[in-house]
Amino acid sequence: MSATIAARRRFVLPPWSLLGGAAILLVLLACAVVPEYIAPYSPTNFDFRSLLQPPTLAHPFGTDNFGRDILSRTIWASSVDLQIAIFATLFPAIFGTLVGSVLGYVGGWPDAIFRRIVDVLITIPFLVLVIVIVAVLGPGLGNMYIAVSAVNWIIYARLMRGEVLAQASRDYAAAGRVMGYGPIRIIFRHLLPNAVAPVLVYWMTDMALEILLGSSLGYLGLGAQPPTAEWGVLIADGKNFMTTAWWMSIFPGIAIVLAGTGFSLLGDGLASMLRRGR
Amino acid sequence: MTPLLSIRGLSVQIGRGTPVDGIDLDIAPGETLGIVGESGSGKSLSLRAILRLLPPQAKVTGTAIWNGVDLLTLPEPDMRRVRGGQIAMVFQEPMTALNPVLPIGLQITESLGVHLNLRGAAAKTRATELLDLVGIPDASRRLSNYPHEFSGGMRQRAMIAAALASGPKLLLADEPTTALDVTIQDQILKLLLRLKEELAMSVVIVTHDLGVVAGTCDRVAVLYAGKVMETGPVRTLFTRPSHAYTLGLLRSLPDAAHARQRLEGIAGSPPDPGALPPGCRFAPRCGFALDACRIGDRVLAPSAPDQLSACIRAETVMAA
Amino acid sequence: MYVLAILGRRLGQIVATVVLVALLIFGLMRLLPGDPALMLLGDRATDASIAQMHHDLGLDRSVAVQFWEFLVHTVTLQLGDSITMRVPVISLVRDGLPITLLLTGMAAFLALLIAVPLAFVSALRPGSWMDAAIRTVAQISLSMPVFYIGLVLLIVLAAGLHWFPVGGIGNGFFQDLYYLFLPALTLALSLSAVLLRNLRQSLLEVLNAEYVNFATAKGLPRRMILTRHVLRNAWVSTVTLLGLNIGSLVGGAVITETVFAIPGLGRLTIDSIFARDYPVVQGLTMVLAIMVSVVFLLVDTVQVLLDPRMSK
Amino acid sequence: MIRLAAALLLSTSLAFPALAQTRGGTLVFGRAIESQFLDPVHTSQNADIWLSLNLYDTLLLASADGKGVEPGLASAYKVSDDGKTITFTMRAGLKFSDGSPIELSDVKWSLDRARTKASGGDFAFLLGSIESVDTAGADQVILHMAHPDPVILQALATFNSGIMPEKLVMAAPGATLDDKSKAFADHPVGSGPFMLTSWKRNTEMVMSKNPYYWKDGKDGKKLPYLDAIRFVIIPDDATRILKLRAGELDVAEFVPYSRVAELKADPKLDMELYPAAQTNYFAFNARPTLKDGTKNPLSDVRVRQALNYATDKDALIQVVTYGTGTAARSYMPMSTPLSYGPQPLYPYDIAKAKALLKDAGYANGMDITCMVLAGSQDDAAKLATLQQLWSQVGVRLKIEQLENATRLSRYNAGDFQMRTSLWTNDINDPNEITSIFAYYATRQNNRSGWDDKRIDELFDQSQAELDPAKRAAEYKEIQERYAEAAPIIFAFEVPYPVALSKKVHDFVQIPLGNNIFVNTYLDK
Repeated sequence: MSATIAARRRFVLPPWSLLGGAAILLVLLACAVVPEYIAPYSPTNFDFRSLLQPPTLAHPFGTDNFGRDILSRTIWASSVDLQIAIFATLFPAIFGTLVGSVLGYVGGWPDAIFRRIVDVLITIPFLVLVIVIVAVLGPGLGNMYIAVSAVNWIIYARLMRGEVLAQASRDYAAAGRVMGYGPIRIIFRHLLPNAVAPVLVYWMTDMALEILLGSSLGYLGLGAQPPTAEWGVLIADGKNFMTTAWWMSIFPGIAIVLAGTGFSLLGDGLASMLRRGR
Repeated sequence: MTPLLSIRGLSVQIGRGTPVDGIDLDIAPGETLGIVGESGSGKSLSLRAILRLLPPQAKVTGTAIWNGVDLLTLPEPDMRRVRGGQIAMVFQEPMTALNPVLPIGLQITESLGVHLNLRGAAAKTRATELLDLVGIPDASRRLSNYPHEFSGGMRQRAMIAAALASGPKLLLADEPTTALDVTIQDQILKLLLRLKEELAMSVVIVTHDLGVVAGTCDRVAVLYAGKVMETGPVRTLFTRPSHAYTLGLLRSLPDAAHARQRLEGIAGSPPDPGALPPGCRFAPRCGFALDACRIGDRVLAPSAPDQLSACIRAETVMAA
Repeated sequence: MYVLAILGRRLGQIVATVVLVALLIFGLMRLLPGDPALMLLGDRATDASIAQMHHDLGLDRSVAVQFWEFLVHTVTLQLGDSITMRVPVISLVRDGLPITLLLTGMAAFLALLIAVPLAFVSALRPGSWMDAAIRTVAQISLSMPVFYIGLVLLIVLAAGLHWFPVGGIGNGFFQDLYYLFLPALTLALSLSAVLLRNLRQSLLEVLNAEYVNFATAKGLPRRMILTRHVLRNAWVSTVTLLGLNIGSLVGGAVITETVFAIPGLGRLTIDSIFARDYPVVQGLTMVLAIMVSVVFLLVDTVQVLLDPRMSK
Repeated sequence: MIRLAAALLLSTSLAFPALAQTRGGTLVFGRAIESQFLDPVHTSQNADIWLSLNLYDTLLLASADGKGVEPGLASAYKVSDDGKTITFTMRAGLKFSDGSPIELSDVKWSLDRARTKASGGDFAFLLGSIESVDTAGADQVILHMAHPDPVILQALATFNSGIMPEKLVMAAPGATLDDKSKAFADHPVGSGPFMLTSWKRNTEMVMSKNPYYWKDGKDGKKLPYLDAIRFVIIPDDATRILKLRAGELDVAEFVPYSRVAELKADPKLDMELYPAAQTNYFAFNARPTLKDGTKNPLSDVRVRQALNYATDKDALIQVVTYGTGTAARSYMPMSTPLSYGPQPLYPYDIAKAKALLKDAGYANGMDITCMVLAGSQDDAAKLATLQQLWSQVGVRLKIEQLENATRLSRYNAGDFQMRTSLWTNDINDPNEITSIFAYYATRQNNRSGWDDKRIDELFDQSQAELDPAKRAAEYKEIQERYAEAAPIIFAFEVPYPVALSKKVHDFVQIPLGNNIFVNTYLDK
């Protein structure tokens, strides 16, 4: 009976969260792909006649301390931030998922080695490790992707390994083995598709988390480099002006919240759809 | 004789659907009533609606008169005294119905504390007696065990002990044996019957297992798509069903009234509670259906002494 | 003695992990371009002064020798001396560790304090406006960079309303609690949003669980059901999540400590990475790794206490 | 209404300033960076240098205008006619902050240690002309010079000549002098107006009044006026300013230029821009080829001059310093003695720049890569401005963002084409900056690889030139030649932006950066 109620609720919700999330992300994607058609001004050109202007019709989000239009910078930043969201998570998600599903199925010494690696990497504070790696490679977004990828695949692998372990004990995996399928076929045709839902959901959350990480690195001077507009860097730029020019940091902040909301709505929606599908 | 519990027009509405739609039932003192139906017929929902265990999204209407008061409108504190104290309930899956992180003993004594004001050593003694009563050996030691340390049958016994701790007058059993092995099912059913006698209770057993009904119940109500199709004494109803649906159920069994197996023999599937057919809800699947079956409301009408049916073709069915 | 055996094995694992962490960090630090001598001498560096400084710091020795020294230091838990501050690393740890522990501990506590009641309100009335409001606020605090939350809190609560001091730490434990409240809150906000999301989900599951129905059917008062049956079960996943987030909490402390001018280990670690102060970075990451490992151990213990099934 | 009353109160207090210095109180000073090591001889970071004089007094003190010296621990000094002997008369009854007397042997030991290459650290060269230190009688310290040194008096007023207690240093635990110095510097005892009473690293450092300090205040009692100074470390600029405005700090250093105007408008604060011996420039690599083997157009003086002409200093000053800076007139800050600069160098002139580039064969422009400090907003602003300016003469400026340690390594290895830079004098004399910027032997002229034999010669001469006029002429020629060769982009000078609560008086940061608290007092 409670199953009936749950089913009804699922039936109502997914379209909302999924559509809402997709709508937000589509708007951001548009900004990211063709900023030059959307942004009214150049994101980098100085304008000494309009320094630190509060929001007006000409500059709806105001201008910064170099007279750059915040709206245009926020729009241009979306392409950088969506890039961060995708490039910082793509490799970890794919590689981690593959490694996790293989390890979950194979077990044995590869799994033991993996668990040791996990132990080591999760005991070093994530940010510290990323900073060291970025410092080794040099500041900038490209190297941030590498640093995050080097560490973050662990989380996906862990998630996936757990799911596959749970799935592998189920009947259909045993049935597959009885029918003489090879392990690769069992892993990729049977286990992976069934276990991938939580990974997808986490992926969405992770995208938002990486945007934030980018901004933290920006704060420490290791993230996107000025004059590149990136939401986190825009907020950091505005930090000295919070009491005198609030618009410098508020609007990029709203953009981050929106993107985060978009991703998590999409994640929620995907989760309930996948749950329904199972 | 005044019924112990008298249910009239019980409906449960969830969203746009009405999975329970105007059920009338009476439970007499000392009686064992069986409620049967396919999954989704609303039998579990009805049972939970009586104790108001449904989540807030579920709108419950109708009356359920117990000791002269309507359980469905009773203030929450009074309702709490009824639950467990006067009307107890056991569930299908003991593994999920017992809290996995609390010891068995605590799950029995907490109810003793609330209803009988028994605490500490006294509650413990009583809990040991209860575990003894439901046939768990070495009861006093077992109190500190956790559910995962019990076998399936023992868990069900423990749940029954927890439910009956405060001496209720009515036990609602929601598919109490479905999750168990066949051999254990018998033991649990026997236990329920014994307890019913010893504690002088009435029992309502919800099940989709006709065998269980045949073996334990005095009376039976057949539910389909949220409505009562037919009620009557077990013996007469099983030998001479007066509703096409009941007949279908019985015919679907290789050896009716004896074999225990799921009801799968009727072609088609029950209607979506959100899109019910007009007329008799069974009509789309019914071999006896006439055009008249597809219009109008159905009411229960006597089809034999003590037997009520909602089938306009009751006589034809009884003759079949 | 089953417990002791497990504990022993776990301690062994922690030691192994910490040694591996030390090796990894040693390797990474040697890969870092840059030279602590130049950092010390800055723009006034001349070839002669650089050579002298290399000699003084022992950096003119081979990596193998330095590695051996580092191994000896590690095994004897002598963390060596800071290159830039010329004091033993252990004394820096002694000063900074209590602060970071207090900060992260308070943050974890505050995060629970915020997340648990709100998750209840949210989960008990899913879909209500309260639920929507709580989830929106959680989403916002989850999407805000830590330094921004910190500055907003500083501007509003400290500089504006004067409820709190603007950064720094106090004198003695109780004053520290007061000084660390805002930074802990800063850290707690985003963590509490993570916990809230998770706890709300598990509460929804638990509230729909059959044992809650059974407990209700037994006639237990609502409050007893919530505290004894619901919360306890929802705790398990929350504690796990909290444990997994300790690492990121320490990471967040890096930023928070900078914004709030708190002399904890987080800020020191970052400063030392930038200054190429190898001994400090190595020592601090080891200490942080030990700290995080101990938290994991605690989490495992609490899990077993909360959920007897885990002891298997 | 309340605000009006406050404004009235304030204006009255402005009209009748407190006449007398008040004694007592603790000054809370918000610092951006932490000190690292408090041995004056081994000090090389600004954060250490700038506080050193408060702990360790020197024989002579720099005069307020920075151009001369006045008596310090020595009440008088006499330079012999040949410039090879300098005799100091020490004040009577001098004591270290622990109450023990400052012996002549302490002075000799401190100066000997500071001037010796092995023990004297990075600034031993300042005292390199001293041959030996002698004492005589009860109060005479005599310096015998290897050669006459025009800068020696200034050098003796510099932090690394601080007088330390020999016995206490030698009594500190440790096998070598370096180890002893480490141990001593953790709990130093000195001769300055303040003494270190507690130091929690990365948190705060407390200096309290040295009760044995020799100098008298305006009220006739011993200085300093303050009971103590609490230095609090607050790395984040925004937080430091918030803390000042909340009244938790009395002084905040390193106010970002972007906030100077805002703080100037705050009636509760004094926003000071102390003149600084500090200059912003862009360093070139002038070698014919770069590390990667490619040809370097910056080796051509015409290109360097062209880039200087193509740089609009006023725009840079506006963008980076919000108008607080001034255009550079020499490679050295104008507060440096003997600096020469009748007008700002290389006024903005696109036509000249284009002509020079065409002359050099770069009419079609070129690519130049500049290293900048990752995360520095100032550097980002500088480079964004240069990019826009230089694009008008066809120069494509590429930005290479590096973290500080990497940047320094690359720079010292000569593996760069151009970088952002900032220089602060440590001594009131042109010789330090000149030896770094223009004298090849020290470090290839600021790692540029550019060399001018004539400048080297002039510098060598000036190092022993006792005639002030001749020395001035030598430095004038050096500066003219340097300006002509343009191994750097001459950009701008900046002041030290320090914000103080109105109740703080007579704090000063001298052009060399030293924070001087000896005369500071607080309104009650």
